[in-house]
Amino acid sequence: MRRYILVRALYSLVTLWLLVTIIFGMVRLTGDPIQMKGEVGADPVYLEEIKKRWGLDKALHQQYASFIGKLLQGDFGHSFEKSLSVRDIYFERLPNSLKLGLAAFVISIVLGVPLGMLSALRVNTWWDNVGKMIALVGLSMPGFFVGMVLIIIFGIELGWLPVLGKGGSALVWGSPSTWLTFWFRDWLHLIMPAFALGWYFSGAMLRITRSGMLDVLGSDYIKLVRLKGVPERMVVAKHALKNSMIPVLTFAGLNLLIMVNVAVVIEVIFNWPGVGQLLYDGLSNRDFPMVQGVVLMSGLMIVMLNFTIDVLYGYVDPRIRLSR
Amino acid sequence: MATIPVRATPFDGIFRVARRSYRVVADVPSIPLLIVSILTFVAIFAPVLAPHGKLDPVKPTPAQCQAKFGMANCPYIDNVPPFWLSGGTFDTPLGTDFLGRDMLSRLMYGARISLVVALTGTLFAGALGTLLGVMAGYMGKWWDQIIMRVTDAWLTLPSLVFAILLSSVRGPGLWNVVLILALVFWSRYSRAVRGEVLALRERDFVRLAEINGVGKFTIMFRHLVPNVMNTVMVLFSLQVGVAVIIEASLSFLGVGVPPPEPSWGLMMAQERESLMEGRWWLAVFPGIGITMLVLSANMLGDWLRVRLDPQLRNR
Amino acid sequence: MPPRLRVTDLRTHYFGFGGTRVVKAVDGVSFTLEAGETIGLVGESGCGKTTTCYSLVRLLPPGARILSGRIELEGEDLLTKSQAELREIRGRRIATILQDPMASLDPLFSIYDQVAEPAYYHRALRGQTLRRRVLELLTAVRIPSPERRMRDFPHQMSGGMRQRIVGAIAQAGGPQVIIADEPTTNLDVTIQLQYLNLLKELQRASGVALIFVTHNLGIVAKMCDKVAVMYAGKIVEMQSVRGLFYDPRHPYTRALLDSMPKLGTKEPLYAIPGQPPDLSALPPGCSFQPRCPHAMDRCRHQEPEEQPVGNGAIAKCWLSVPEVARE
Amino acid sequence: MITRFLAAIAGLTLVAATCTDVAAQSPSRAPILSGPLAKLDIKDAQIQTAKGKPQGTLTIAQHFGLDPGWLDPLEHGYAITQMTYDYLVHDAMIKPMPQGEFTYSLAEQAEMTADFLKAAFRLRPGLKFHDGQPLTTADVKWTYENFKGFYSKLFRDKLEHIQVVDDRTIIFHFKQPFLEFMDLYNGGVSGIGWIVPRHYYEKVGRDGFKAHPIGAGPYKFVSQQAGVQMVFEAWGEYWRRTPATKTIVVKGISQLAARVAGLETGELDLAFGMTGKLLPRVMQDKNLRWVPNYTSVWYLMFPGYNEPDSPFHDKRVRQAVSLAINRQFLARQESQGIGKVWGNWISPENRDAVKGDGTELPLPEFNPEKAKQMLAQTKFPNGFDFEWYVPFVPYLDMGERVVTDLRAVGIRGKLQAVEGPAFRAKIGQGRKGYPGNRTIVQNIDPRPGGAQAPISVYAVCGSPASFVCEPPIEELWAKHQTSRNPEERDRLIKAIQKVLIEEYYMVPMYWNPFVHVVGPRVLPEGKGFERYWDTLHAPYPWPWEVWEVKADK
Repeated sequence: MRRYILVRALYSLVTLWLLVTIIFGMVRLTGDPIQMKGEVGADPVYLEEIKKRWGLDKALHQQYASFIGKLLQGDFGHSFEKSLSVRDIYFERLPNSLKLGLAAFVISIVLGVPLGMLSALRVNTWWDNVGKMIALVGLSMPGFFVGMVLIIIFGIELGWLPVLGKGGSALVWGSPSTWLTFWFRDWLHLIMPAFALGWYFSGAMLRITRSGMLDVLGSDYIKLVRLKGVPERMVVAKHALKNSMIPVLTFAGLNLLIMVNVAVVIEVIFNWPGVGQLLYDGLSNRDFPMVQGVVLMSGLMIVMLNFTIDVLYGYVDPRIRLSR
Repeated sequence: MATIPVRATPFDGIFRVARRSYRVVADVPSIPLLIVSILTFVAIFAPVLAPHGKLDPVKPTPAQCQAKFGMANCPYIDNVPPFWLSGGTFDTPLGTDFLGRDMLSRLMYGARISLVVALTGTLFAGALGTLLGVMAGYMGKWWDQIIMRVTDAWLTLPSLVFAILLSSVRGPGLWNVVLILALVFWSRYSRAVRGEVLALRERDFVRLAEINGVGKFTIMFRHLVPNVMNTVMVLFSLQVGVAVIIEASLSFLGVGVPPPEPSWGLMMAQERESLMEGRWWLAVFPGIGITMLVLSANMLGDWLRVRLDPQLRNR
Repeated sequence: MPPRLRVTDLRTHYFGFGGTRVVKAVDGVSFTLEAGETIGLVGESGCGKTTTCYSLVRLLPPGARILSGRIELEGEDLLTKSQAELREIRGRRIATILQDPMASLDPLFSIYDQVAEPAYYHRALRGQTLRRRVLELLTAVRIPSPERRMRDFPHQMSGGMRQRIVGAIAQAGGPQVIIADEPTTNLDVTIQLQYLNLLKELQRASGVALIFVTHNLGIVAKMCDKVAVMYAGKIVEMQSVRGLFYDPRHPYTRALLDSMPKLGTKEPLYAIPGQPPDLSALPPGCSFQPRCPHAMDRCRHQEPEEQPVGNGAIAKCWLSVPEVARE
Repeated sequence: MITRFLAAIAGLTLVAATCTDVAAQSPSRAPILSGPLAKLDIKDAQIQTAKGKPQGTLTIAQHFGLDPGWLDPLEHGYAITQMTYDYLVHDAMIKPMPQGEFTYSLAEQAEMTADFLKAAFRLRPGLKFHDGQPLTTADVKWTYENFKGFYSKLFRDKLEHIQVVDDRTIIFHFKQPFLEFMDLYNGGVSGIGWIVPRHYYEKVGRDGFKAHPIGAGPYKFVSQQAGVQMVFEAWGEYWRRTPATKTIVVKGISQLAARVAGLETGELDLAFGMTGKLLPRVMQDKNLRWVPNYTSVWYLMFPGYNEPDSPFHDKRVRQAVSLAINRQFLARQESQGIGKVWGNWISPENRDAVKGDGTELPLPEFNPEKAKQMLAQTKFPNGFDFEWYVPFVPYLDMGERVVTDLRAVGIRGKLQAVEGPAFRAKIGQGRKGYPGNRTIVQNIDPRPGGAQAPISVYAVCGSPASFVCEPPIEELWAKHQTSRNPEERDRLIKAIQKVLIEEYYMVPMYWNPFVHVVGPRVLPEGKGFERYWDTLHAPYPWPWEVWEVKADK
């Protein structure tokens, strides 16, 4: 087991390192950020100085070395466009994304999981077909389309919900009074973006719940539980649910990370000041450190989640441990 | 002991084949097939079918100009509603956009873009991913380690972020979107194909070929590639829908297909502001187009998956 | 007094592809079973053995339907019972042991939980009583240090140990009939033997009737009192074990026996020619005729009836009909 | 090149001013410098001595993401946007105000010797920063020496030394005559005149200052979320007056639809850059008021036109492009007709601009038939495909309209939509930003100063952002650079503008209204609010301390 964990950890590190390298290289292919500062009539001396300050005057391998070195100290550098430290900006935005992501996550689970279970328990019936259809439609409607339709109906025609931003409340790390209140304010602002974001994932959740549940319901151990004469509702609620929730929760965890870190389109449509918008801004401004920081944070979270899942699975099922 | 031949007339065989193929055809979900066929037909014959051009405004009559702008001559009439709303005409059944261009024609040409981009992009991704997956699975050792580590790192990047990142390297453009889709999605194939190849590698026909001294590349392309085609096809069909959405999202964000080409995602982005003015149709029609295409692609993909994977027959 | 279990003319079919495809998995199966008796169900895979077993407890996959027949457990017809009543029977009066010990235990619940369930639901045992009962059962199936092991989870145990736990679960409700569906297929040979001895012992102690599904005739010889040979959803021959081995009456039984490896000979192994039939498209006449070395014209047109062949044995073959055999 | 352009600006300050009224109001000024002085036209500040009470909140929508770097004048770029924040938190020695382009602010007296070798300032008495520390000439000196923004090299190279006479008096000594000094030192042009507190900046460092700046301006910085929001609060001790509005919140909202929605719901009180599809909605809304705020002119350029294989090498092709554009209809669709069709590419707001309203330069003609005839005489009788049409971002719709007009006469091209920063970066590289020579660039540049400012950037060979390089223009430009005669300079700069238009090197479209909209909270009600836009050459309604809003409920 220890060997298995070590190997997995090593793989995760290698993956992270590759990710860092790919991002580093790719971001540098997007263009010269100095030119972005060099608006019409810019002073060349000023541009030279910025170049030096941003470390872009050094050779690529030196830039890479210092980037990795700083990264190991948890320093993502300073944003080119927004002037402040990437880490500070990222963590300032993270609560907003977290709020949106969590709300969407809850929506995707509340919609997806019960429907998926129903679908699986009533497999090949009318219920199942409706469930499958909902899932497919969910997966087929782009988030921005759902978002726009919501804006038309609830924002403009009915005028029930605000259409922009996250409202006035903000989580400020410096003032602990906002740490809690932030999550419970401005719910009206949250409804539409969270639904538009959660919609797609609820389709995915429905599918994974359904197939996970079907896998479990078709398994020998559920058969044996039934053969023991355990009441059907206990078969489902106790054995089937617990077992089928493992892949569902794994998937949901991954979804949460994606919703938090890269809800680019939804955040842009709803003007939601989250991490996704930060990434989008960063890309259009060739803000290397910002893009690197955001992508790496999301990569780090995903790699860590995968590692945890691998280890947990390894504990639960020795066969996985051996087969990898 | 003698084997007892199964007696059968030649007709039995024909009947059996006929019965089987009928079952397959009868089993294809008809609605998505119909939608995809219609969209493909429209996409191919858009220049013939479209009532107007995709880039040029519909020429207005002086009377129309007088009514709308109070002048005898105007280049176009913008924002004509669909025919069932007041002010709509049958000449432009789904109305016109902000430049007086016919929505219906643009939607037809838009189907072209979506299909071409999604299909070619996914195809390239499939080819690249299959190749790398077969290599990783069959060559093993370092090949496997390197390819799979890169695949893992690749999969860690959410596809849309990756696509946006690549698009700011390449800039907007239709073929750039194709390239981006190929570069983003290959890793999905290589992961699945490698697993398949690991199992196939141990099978008799591969062993036999190895013993007979068949070259590595021949084994990979003659024996392994055809055998992973089922998996690749299933992945392909499911990935096409995602590719359509990614293309639309990129165009929506302004980093995909550049205007004035009528990409559905771009049309939605351009008419986002019209929504506030109540001209919902301008953004909703392309949205419906995307949804229909992706929905039917997904349904066909699902069906194919069940068809090609006997374990899932009853799902 | 009615027999422990009597199955009469059981028919279970699968309906697929919107009813256009019918698989006759069980097609007119009848047998009886007395207390303390063991019947072996033998046949190639896909001949309907497992479906027969699940039909008995009426736990069939979606798409399968029992069309006709009677299943009487001590005289009560199970087919007329509601699912709630059946639940009372499952695990309590009819218990089951499944084929794959690695897969038949829920990985997320402890051994204790899983062994306790039947007693919990059927005997309403709680607390210390339940705990004692579980310990008793685990001791009976010879789990070493059961106190400690019952807190373990399935993945911490070996295959043989798990199958013994499944045996304990089967015993937990105090059943009248145990259905063992190839319980030893996935076990090592030495553990197989241990396990079979254990089952025998438990049967002797409780007088439970045993339905033993297998394709291993060696196990049949060791375990069973009588044997039903199934082919294409039907019982083609039913005999006492002794009768079956010394005087097989159906060509299929003979073929099965021939295909058993024999100690001390260097004869090449015999394989039954042809493929098991497609249960959705059975050949006309006798289902076995395309593979039968003795097939006659009649076999191709008319399905043979069940024929008594002496000593209470029956066979389903034209060869067993004296007039026809003489022709 | 920039030096040359600056020299041109400086020439203007030589123009003698009629400043009798102002002098009458000004405090008695003891001269700082001896010897003959250059005449400077600097208006006096209007000081309101009565203490008011600030009230209400003004919420402003900036039309792109907010950069904390804007809060630091030491790194002042060219971007006009940054001055919005200068005017809030900081104060300059001299800055544009409604009274005039040069108005005394922190300085109450400025002098320059007639040989332009010395410049002197005297600060107002009792100036303070937000933290209560006095603002002295030491801060002025430190700001000058540590300025890193645009033009910093020029300031550094010209300087010999700085002489701090006392806490209120400072003299800059230059190595060579620094004609353009006063022009550039003006807060409306560079960042060097906006004084930064030395003690605080040195304490918190460059990033600390951007995270939480302190200045001597009317508003104190309160908090910010990078890119999203900044909050400022009235500083009661501002020297000129008590700011009228208590709190100013700036939000970065790049989507037009979101800004309009914000105005309608009352979440916003002031928003910039209303255009296109939503302009009619804003104009019809009874709760909202708008000002046209004409800034600069839309025009087209043809990078690489002077290469013989470029389709735009032929003047007749460029003329056909001009003839093909239906400017009247374009302005109607994009700006509801308030955009004025204009015949010069330089805004009439720039001094010495030739008027493009048909008086000095003719109104451009729309005549597609004639355009086709022009094309028929060239190598392209059936029209041709050019490569890219690059519209100013985010005005993609307008670009598409122009491309469609061009298609109608057979000039066919695709739209190249790049992100805003990338567009500005490419424009900054001039011809080099657009490889190939089959591209049309649509640009607009609200640049303060005289007409020579845009010319020096876009239309002379030496500029890094040059799109036009023609010997006749170079000749005129060289004469202009050396001349000290105001009339001659004026004539030369106008001649250059005429060449650029008559040769169709620049194809103007219309004078763009950069429409600003205010919500119902802004006072005074009715038309009076337009006075906030009185400051000359300011695309934004500075200064902020005069803005009044209704009190919070």
